[in-house]
Amino acid sequence: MTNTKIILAATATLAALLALGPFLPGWATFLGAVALAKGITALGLVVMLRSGLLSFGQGLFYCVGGYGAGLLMLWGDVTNAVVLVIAGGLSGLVAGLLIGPLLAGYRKIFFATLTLALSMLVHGALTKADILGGSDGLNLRPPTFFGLEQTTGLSPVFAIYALACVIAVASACLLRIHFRSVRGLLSLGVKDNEIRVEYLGTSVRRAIFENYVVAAFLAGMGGALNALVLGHIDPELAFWTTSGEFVFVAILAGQVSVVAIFVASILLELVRSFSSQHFPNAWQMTLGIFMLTVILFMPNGIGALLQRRRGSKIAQGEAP
Amino acid sequence: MPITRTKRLLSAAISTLSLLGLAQTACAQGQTFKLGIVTFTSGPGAESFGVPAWNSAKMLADAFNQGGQLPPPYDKIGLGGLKVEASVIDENGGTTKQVQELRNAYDRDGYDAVIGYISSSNCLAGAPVAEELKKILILFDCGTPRIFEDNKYRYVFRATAHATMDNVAMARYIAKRKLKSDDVGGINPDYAYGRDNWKDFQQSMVKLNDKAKIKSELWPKFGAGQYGTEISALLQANPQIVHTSLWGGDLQAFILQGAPRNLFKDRHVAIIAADHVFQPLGSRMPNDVLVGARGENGPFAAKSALNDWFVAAYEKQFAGQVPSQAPYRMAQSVLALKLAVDKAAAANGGKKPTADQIADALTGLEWEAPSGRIKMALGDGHQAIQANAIGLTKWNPATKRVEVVEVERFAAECVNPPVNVKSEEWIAQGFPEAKCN
Amino acid sequence: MQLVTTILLDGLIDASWIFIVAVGLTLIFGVLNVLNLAHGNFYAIGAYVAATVAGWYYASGDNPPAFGLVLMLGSSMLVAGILGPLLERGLLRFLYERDEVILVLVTYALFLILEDATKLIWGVNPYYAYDPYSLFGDLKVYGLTYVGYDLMLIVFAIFAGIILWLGLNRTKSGKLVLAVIHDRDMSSALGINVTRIFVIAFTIGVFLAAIGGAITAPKISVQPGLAVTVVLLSFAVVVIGGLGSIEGAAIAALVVGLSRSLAIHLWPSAELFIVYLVMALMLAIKPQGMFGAVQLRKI
Amino acid sequence: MSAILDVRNLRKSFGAITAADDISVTINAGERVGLIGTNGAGKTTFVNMVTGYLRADGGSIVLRGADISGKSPREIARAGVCRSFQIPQLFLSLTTEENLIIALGISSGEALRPFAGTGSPVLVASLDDLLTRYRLQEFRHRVVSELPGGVRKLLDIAVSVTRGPSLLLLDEPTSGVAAEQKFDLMDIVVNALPKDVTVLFVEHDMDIVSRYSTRVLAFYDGRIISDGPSDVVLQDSRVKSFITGAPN
Repeated sequence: MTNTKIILAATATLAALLALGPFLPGWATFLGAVALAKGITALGLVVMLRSGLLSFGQGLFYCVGGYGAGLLMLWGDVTNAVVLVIAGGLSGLVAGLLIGPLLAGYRKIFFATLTLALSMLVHGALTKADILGGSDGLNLRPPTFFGLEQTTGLSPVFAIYALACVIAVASACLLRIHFRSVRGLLSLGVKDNEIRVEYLGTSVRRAIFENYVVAAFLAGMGGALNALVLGHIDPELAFWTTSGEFVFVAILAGQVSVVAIFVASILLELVRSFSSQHFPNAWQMTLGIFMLTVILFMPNGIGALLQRRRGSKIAQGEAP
Repeated sequence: MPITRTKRLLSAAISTLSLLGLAQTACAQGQTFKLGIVTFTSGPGAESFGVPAWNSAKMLADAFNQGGQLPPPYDKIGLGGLKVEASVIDENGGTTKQVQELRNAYDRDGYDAVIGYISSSNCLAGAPVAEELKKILILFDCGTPRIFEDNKYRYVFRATAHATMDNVAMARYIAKRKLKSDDVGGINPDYAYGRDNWKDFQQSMVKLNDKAKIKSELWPKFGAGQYGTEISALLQANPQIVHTSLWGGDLQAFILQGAPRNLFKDRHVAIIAADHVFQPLGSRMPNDVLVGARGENGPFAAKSALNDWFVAAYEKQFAGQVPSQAPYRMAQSVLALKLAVDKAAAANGGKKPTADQIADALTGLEWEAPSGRIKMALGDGHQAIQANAIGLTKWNPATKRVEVVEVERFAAECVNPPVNVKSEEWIAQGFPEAKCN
Repeated sequence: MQLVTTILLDGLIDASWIFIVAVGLTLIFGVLNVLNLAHGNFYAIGAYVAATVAGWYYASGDNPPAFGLVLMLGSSMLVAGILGPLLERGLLRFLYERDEVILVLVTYALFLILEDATKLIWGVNPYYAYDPYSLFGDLKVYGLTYVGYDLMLIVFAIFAGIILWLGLNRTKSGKLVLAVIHDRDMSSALGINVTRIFVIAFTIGVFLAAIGGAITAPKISVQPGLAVTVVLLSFAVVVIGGLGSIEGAAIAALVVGLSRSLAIHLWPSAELFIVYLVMALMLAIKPQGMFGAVQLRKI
Repeated sequence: MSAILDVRNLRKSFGAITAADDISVTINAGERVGLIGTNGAGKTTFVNMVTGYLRADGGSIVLRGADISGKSPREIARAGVCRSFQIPQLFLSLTTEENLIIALGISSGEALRPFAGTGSPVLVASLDDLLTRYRLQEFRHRVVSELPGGVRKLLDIAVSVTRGPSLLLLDEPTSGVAAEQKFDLMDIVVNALPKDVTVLFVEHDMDIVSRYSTRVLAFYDGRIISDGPSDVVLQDSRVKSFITGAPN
């Protein structure tokens, strides 16, 4: 599948999603926006997964992105949603640049554990920060969309849903192209054999660092989207349970395709909201059982971590 | 990945969503009044507040549906003549989940009104959603005054007073009873609720006793459960007053660990929200502890037909459990809604009133609750104020209950800020326009 | 002098509790390389079981109070002894060949399930076991009253630590456990039955968590929400002490306990943060923790 | 003849074992040097030190006048020294083609550009060239973990020459390859290499050594006990008694 085809498919998908929006009930639009925001973050996890690393602390960047966008709105009086989301992404990116060098040296469970530790640090710091509303967090104002919300009376939730769609499809499309690039293959190589990569004359740490920063940027945008559609930011965004969800989405989706990430993310949100509707006293249990079932009985969902892959991706033009 | 797969995955997602979309429209309008109750049914808030609050709501809903159970004006059947369908939503899971749940409740499950939120962050996050969707939301427990002091809402109400009065009343009691209070200490959970309470109390104390100084401030983590070191620190600082807004399991652990170390001897520990641990702790609750119940709730409730009914019915239905502040605050909120919907329905020719009609009826409402007469006085008639009471604990071996003695009652206007004054400033300025009896 | 003694004593009591609660997590981490997010739930279950038993036992006032404590510990151990192997054999073992991080996710799912499971079994109303708390009387140190039970915790923790140390260093299976902690692949290459070690280690881990809950039960109100705080604290200890190091856990518990007590006595507003602060410093200075070995992928 | 690699007083010991005991040797450009010696004699340690996998305890390694001692494998690879491994170091979950694409991408710099596709003419050309020269065409789309040992050896070497090294070190290229295929493999490798590439290869099979090397270094106990043309070295009595075990 050539890049042109990918871009066409992406455009079609985007059109479909946007066209679908107006027919969705408000709650579903909101759910969609949140799911996409989380999906964008999980997409970043997949970027890292391809080099063999899974972060259990992606909530850190999700949170940094949310606060970055939120504070820019409250203190900087910037209301344009697009600007805010990009700002969120950039704050995530900066955080990634700062932490990346430390973590690029770690692998496997140690990487996961340290990422988790760092995100809990941020959570603790924010809970103490009275100026940022402490544990209660801060309410945001509704963002603007180049004045469209006045002229066309478009609802903020739908507008953010649309924005999320654009970012999700765009990043998915770019990553899809990246995954089949030489650099994309290199990530898989890093996972397989770091010794060989180093002896070929390129830096494993650098490759991992780059992937980490990309993931941080995506998480930052995801967090910003979540903050805007929620209209509220609080330290919960950096709590380990938030990170756990991203991991779950990434695992549930595996690396079959970038689209699967978003389907998985939407699925998780649906399961959550319906389990708490139908089993208000056991919704956590339902969620947990759902996760276990997926992990145990859907190993293809986690093909990424089974490292068993057949045939040349390039020859068959199939997504790595 | 070939386009076809994209299409398949996509259509799968779309069809699920749109299907749900249809499902939602189906159950939107029935000739019942759908009431959503959001409260902790799991996690640390469940035992002391969440589940008792839900019990209270459920009990009242059933009573409304039978009709004629409660004394007037609450004896009319249902809500505005409509059968009440009350269901609970777990408040656990973070603000994103709560906002999703709230949108589901209004948008998908067609709830006509939602009463909820113990956690202030959920109150803050939920209010704008109700406003956006133009649906009734009544906040029943969260403490922060920020909601109506920083914003204006049309569809959001709080039928209970915010946390400021709990601390002002406590300080006033100490002053009025001339308790030794030159050395003041505090131990409060280190999150927004605890910090707000301490700020209010400490500033009130200083206003009411110019000799008062802070000997020690302790900030245990919410849910810590281990207070040995804090207790040592308090014993060492040896203040005459120890203020705390710990609650639920934390408060119980604090008392269980503090009592044997004589923390409650030769000083007054001032617990602003204490009544909910009376029954669980029983004789373990030390005597002569300064306690409040965030309103004239539980043991502080003045005798009235309504309160007698409420207590009797609650204890009967829930195996001898004594209703504490959470059930009272919930009842207060449910009754406000009941009255407003009845009024609005009457005005609407007996037909189901719209959210706007209910909102109008709620605005500035005055009503009788088990905890006395409540008034939507602040925030343009959206934020209730109520009287508060403080007393000392006394274990009664005969009734096997913790009772409150030497109770002082404070009128609502005495412990709540006047219209359009922020709590913080009101205290800082020394309680201007306070009307005390 | 009085202040110093108080700080040390409080810190020591705190550290003892933290050690008992956290060491199980370290052990499991070291052996199975699983960051067991459900650790706190086992603590909670231990507390519930102990409180339930205490409820029955002390209902009739004439039973000897001391035996009640033994009964509480025993029963919670028993439940852990069943639960541990059950979960390891019934669930975790199917996932060892998967990526380690999937196992973290599994324990996260377990956390969610057990949260509700405990609630469905015990409801939301509190359980108490306060009778043993007064078992060892109390004594005055520099005019401050301390509860004997808390001081016994120190003894208990040291005792538990020694048992654990001896068990690991002086018994055959203990040495095997250490071998697995040291080098998993090598051990299996040397023909050590690693899966058996996994069962043992996981069970002991659950065991310790449950005991932690049981000994804490007398001084708290056992009710929903116990798990989260404990898992976070233990997690911090594991990170500070070094991933999977028992000695590390002991030292880390001391460091955390003492720094907490220092903070509470001298800098109270830092209490919430102090553990994270120590963790951050540790990560900055020695990211692999005090006793952790650098675990870079070989290049 | 110009020296390409100049090693002076190289020392390395692992605890009690001395793997390199004051080794000094000069390799000239274009030479094809066989490294022989019993296991533990220090051949592989020598290769590992030259390629930066091990850091020498003392001494210097100079590549065309530039000191590379203590440099990382990456830097040394960039300096033009490439190696293959006794146990092939490949990307097992990827195909032959993908392995080579990564290698070529790194040397051409395309692996640093996020969206550079795998289809660029240059890449495809050199890919096909490699596949043909190393007889890997038929395995092009096979996942490496499924390839027979001999093919992996070839691929490992093919991957390691993508940088166009001036000095190539082959660590036991024919080990684990069936006896009758060893010569074919060496033929493929030798013919595929540009003539000007200097090659050092560690080898146990003396027929291979005598056929393919212009010069032989005999290692024993961390020292080079004999150095010279293959026929001379292989006839050396000490080499016979210590290494080849051939009768005097």
